[in-house]
Amino acid sequence: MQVNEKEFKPLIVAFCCNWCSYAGADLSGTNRLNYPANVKIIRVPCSCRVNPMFVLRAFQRGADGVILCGCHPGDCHYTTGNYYTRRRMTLLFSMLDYLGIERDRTRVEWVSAAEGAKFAATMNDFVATVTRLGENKRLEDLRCKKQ
Amino acid sequence: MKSLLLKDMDRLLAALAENRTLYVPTDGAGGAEYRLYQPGTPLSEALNTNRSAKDFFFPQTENMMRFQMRGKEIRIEEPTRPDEDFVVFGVRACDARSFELLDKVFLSEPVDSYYQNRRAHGVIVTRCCGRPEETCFCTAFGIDPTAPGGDVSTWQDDQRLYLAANTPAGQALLNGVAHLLTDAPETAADDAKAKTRAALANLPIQNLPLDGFGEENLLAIFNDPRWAELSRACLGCGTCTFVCPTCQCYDIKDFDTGHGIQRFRCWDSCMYSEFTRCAHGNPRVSQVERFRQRFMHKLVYFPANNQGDFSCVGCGRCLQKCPVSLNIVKVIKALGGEKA
Amino acid sequence: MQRIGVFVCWCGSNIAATVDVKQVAETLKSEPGVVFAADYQYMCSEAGQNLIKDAIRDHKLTGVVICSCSPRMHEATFRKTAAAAGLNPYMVEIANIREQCSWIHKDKAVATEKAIILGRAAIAKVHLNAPLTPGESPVTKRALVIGGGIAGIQTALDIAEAGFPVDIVEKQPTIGGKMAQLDKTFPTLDCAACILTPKMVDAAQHENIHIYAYSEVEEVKGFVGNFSVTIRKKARMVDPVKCTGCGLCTEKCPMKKVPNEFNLGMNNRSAIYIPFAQAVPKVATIDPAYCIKMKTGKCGLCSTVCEAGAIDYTQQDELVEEQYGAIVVATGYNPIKLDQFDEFAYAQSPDVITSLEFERLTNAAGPTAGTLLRPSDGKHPHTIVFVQCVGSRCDGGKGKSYCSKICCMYTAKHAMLTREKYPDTDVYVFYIDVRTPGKNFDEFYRRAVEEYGVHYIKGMVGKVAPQADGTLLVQGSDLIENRQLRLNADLVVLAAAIEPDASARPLATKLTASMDTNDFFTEAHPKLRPVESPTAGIFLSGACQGPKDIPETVSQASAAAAKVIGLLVKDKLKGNPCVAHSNEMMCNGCSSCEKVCPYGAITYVDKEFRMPDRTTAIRRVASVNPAVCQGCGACTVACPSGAMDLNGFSNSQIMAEVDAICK
Amino acid sequence: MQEAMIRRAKELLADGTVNRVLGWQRGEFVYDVTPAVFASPDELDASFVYNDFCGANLSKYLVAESRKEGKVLAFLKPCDTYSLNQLTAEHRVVRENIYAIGLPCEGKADVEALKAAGAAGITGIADGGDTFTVHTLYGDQTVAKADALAERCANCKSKQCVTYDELLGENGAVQNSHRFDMVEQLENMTADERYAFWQGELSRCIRCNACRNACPACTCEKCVFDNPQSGIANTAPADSFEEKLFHIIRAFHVAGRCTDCGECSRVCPQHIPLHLLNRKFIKDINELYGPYQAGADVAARGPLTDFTFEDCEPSVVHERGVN
Repeated sequence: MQVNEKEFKPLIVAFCCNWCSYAGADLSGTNRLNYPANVKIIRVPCSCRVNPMFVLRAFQRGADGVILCGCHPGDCHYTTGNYYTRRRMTLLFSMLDYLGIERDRTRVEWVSAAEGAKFAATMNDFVATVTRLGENKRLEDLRCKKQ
Repeated sequence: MKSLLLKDMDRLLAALAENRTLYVPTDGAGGAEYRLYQPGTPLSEALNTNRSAKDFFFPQTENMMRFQMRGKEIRIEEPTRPDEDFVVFGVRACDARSFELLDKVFLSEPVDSYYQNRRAHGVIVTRCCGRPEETCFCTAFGIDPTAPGGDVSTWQDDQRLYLAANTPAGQALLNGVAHLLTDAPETAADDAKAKTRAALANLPIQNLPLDGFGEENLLAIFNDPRWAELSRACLGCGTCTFVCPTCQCYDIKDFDTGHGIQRFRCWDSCMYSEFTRCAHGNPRVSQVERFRQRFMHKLVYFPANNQGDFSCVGCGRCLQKCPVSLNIVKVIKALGGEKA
Repeated sequence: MQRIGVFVCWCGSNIAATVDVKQVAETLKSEPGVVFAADYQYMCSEAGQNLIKDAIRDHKLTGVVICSCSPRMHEATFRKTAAAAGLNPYMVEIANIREQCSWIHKDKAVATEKAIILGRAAIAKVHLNAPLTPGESPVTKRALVIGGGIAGIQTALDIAEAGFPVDIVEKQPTIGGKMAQLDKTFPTLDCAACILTPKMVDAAQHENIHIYAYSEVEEVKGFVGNFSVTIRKKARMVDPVKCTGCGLCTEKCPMKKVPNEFNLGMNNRSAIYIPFAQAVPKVATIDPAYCIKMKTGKCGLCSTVCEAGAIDYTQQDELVEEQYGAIVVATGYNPIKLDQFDEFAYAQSPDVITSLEFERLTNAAGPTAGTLLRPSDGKHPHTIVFVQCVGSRCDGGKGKSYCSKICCMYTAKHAMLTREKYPDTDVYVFYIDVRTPGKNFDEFYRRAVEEYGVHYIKGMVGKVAPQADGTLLVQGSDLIENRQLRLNADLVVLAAAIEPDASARPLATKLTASMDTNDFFTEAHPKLRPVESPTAGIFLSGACQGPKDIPETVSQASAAAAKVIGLLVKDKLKGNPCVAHSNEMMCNGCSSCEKVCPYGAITYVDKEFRMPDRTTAIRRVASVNPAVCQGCGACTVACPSGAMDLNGFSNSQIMAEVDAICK
Repeated sequence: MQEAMIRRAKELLADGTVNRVLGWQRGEFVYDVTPAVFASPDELDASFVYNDFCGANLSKYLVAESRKEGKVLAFLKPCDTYSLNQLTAEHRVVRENIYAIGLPCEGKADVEALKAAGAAGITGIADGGDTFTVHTLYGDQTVAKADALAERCANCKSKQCVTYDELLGENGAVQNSHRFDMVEQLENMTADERYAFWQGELSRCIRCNACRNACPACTCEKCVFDNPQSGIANTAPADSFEEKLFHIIRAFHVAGRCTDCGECSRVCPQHIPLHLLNRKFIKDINELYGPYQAGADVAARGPLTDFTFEDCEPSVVHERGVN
């Protein structure tokens, strides 16, 4: 059992807004700040582009954790996008929690273009959290499991 | 005819479950459904299950094959066919009759091998209805609930369950549990049958005018202006279709699993906008046409192709489940002409 | 099926040291749709770009995936490369295998595997890419400035100086705004009129400026570069061309009991009036609410005395439609109404006044000709109490939660000027904090305290009670001395909070410009785009965006002008093609998308459609103006039917990326 | 009530105010009532019915009916008026083409509840004030009306008609309901218990789409689940994931728009308590963003197309009690 836990590497999908968080991710690269390779970033113009469908899709296809990163509230490149993200994701995450899906599998974090260190730290922390939870079972699609 | 004390019912079920997978109707959240037999769980006394018994042979979704992609190569994999023997216990006469209708579709050429495989592995034990309800009209289609059919028929009175095999498979099933059964005269269940017949005589839906649905009236019925009125409230959901024991339409879809394509089929409903979607869309563009299709199929096209057998068994599920109380009885009464 | 080329960059050793670039290229080559794959030392070099161009031509590529550094670095470079080879630049996608892979991972096997997956995701996306072309729209080289205060005047002058025609729309009969009502200005104490009125004249005389005074914006259509604005010229009953501004009519007018709004009702004017001596345009206006001729049909005296024959009682409001490329909002502010602040007895005693009223009482052109006299009895006040933060920094709904920013300084100014002119006066200032950031501001405040002996008391006034002897009993607390104070004052001056002009909210609706909960216009970015509204082509000048003093207002006004000039010098605006678009057959017309669009890019039209059931129906559908949309995608999620999608980041593209990553 | 409705409908037809009437048509059994449009007094006399089983929310039919020629008279229960307001706010109906008569409502009966109380073979139902006398093939049975109430009516949020051109009877008031009790009960379970509960409920889903097609908030020209281009279209829950996907996305799409009319649960042939999903969103919205009742005010801005700078962070979910 212990061995399994060690071996388990969760797949994390990170949606990053182009203007702040994607740049923050770039900065953590420029500064050579490590975070696990199982974090894969998808670039979106704004966190408000992320449809709940995308979050569920990631879980369906095998992700163990999904994180959205956007500009800090008040700093959105499009002025208001992340305010909508905040409401939408709060409600979505609350619903997932209500359905009994582990609440630690989802996260929203505001990361500015200057916060390369925060980006790496956030990813490291999120990976550690999801690793503790183990494989996503409650939102998996059995058909998509690797055989 | 064999018999069993009702108090030994669970022993019988346990014995049946020993060698085969056994499904029985039980009550649970949401109503009665066929569920895997759990020792000690009483049989549902509900008139019928929410979903019909057709699921056993024609499940809502069924995998057909897989395509594997290796680089740019495509490999096809056959699915594993379910091969376990199973018994469905407590099927009502209406649902039992539906298998015969489904057989006409799936077992005539070209034979549907998926259906055929499941059919070959299943044994049906039917159960005479004790208390038919107001939504029942199976007798309109010549079904006799006191002779419920299947591989084994059963009846029950206050003390005993009576069993009679109708097929070799049924006989084999009873032989396997012979130690629990005692012999009974062929007339043993007559009281139970009589009671049921008496109840049937009082059902509110009687004498449905079905004579007018002959092939010769096809165009007249098809073009009848009353379809618009009959279908007006239809929400276009698939409830009637999915609870219906005789609806047999399905769609074949490919699902990209990320490491191959899973081809599967799943029930479809003629009520849906995407049903029989071709390059130009659904040939039936309005809900009136979709609604008409469903009943034309059940009442006109199917009998025309199947020696006059209607594709309805009068189970009454659509009467109970339609969100806006549309159903086949209303259509029959409106368009079936004068009762001969 | 696309024909995709994959180009893996080594970035010298930046990528190649940690990612097996050859293996990445080799593996991705066997992906469906990939017909070419190569790796190269520096893909962004000229040789690297030539490699891409040649491959596009030789292999008839329809899509390109570059595995390299961040798209923030070289996406534009590689798009140009593709375009040079005849491929639509939006058929290029970048897999970021440097910043987000080779630089953060040390294990080569792990990094290589991740690079392959990132490459696959980019390939999956390119499969669904479609060629995009940025739209172009012409620019009308004319600007509209709404509001003719110091902000509007400065913006207009700067734009006009750059050679572009500007119109100013001012709802009052004259431009000048609040600054025209002020006496002296802090911290230099030069007179407001002395520095403002020359600018008003400059504006009036500038060949590129046209002033629509006594006019309002009725309707705004169009978008950046192409606004069409309907302006309502309210009827003055005076022909502005003929009127010489001689003022004879105002003298002869028999109706002289009209509260003079310019002096905040502290004296009266005639029914036909010129707001003040230096008004621009200097044209008389008939106030129809008081004019005897207008009300009864009898009188007509002004018409008789007007030698220019400018009076026209039949004049009607006139609507004119003008075209503009840019619009500047400069609608300014007003002090809040003090009805809710009964504790200060504003409504009970004429000797409790606002700071703006105080300005008029000390202004040489004011109701007392500049002599500070109590409104109640015209006597000289000997004890004056100033109360700051009346309605500012006020929680609980009756005032404003924000700091009005200008009150500390003008109160210091009032206190100082009073002490200078009337050294026998005791001056007290109650304050919560004194906030004096700004050039020479704190020095100014300290002079008031140290040189002019103004008594600053940290604490709030709890109650002002008019006394039988005509004085005002001021009860307050002194938080530093920790005691209750009771002062008998002759005059109490309230530094009322300021709020956006009431016309701002309906104007924002017309402009589809967003506002905050206090009705201040929001800026496109609080730090980086402070003078632009999120709605393209709408700019902000002065206090309509937030409380400001004059120097700040003027700098923002000039900044807004600079932004407008930057827009108007362009002949055409090239849009970003990654904008939202709506599938009209699926659109519900429900307005959800419109509500979340920060740019007002979405409008609705009623259109006739042939429906799937072969009937025709008129449906309300959304329409996105690609020139205004900035491509954030908020609308795509607000849309339940999925009718709204985003070019370049479509639902299917993002889901394809998700699928590829999770494989 | 039925007579008063027919009388008024005839008057409005006669004076030309409306040219047709949206109401209910009598069917095979007393509970077997179908929404229908009546164009003449004769049709009204022949089959118009209004009884304790007229539960269907007629407002959704107005999406199509209000776009037809002439004005339609619609009989709306308080619940239905909330839906009408919401549809009006979303421009899905042409309000001017609707003459809405608000009906007082003391709750509708659920025939399933009668059956659960043991009434099998129902041939007639007599109103006995606080009780129903149910005539069945196997004898008469008396059921307290309170026990036969639909869940949504037992937990009625409002008896107030919020939009109407005319009222029949007195308008009711917003109710102090306990509709969130069950949601709260679920919230207080552990995540494992919640998962087990919903897994059990949603696994019964047969994707008949009755919940969606009956829902007055689901009036999309093309639902994403029917649109092959959407990437998530499906006709059957081929995997337990798809059961959850459908119900999460459906609830999310109506979040902030759902008036809690309860049609989804009423029509579910599998008796899945779908209203508990919608109510969860309503409860969250009320608690996190301030009380909001969709449909109460046509001019109100929906909570998901709105925000405040001070909104809570999504991590609020993590800070809640039980996990």
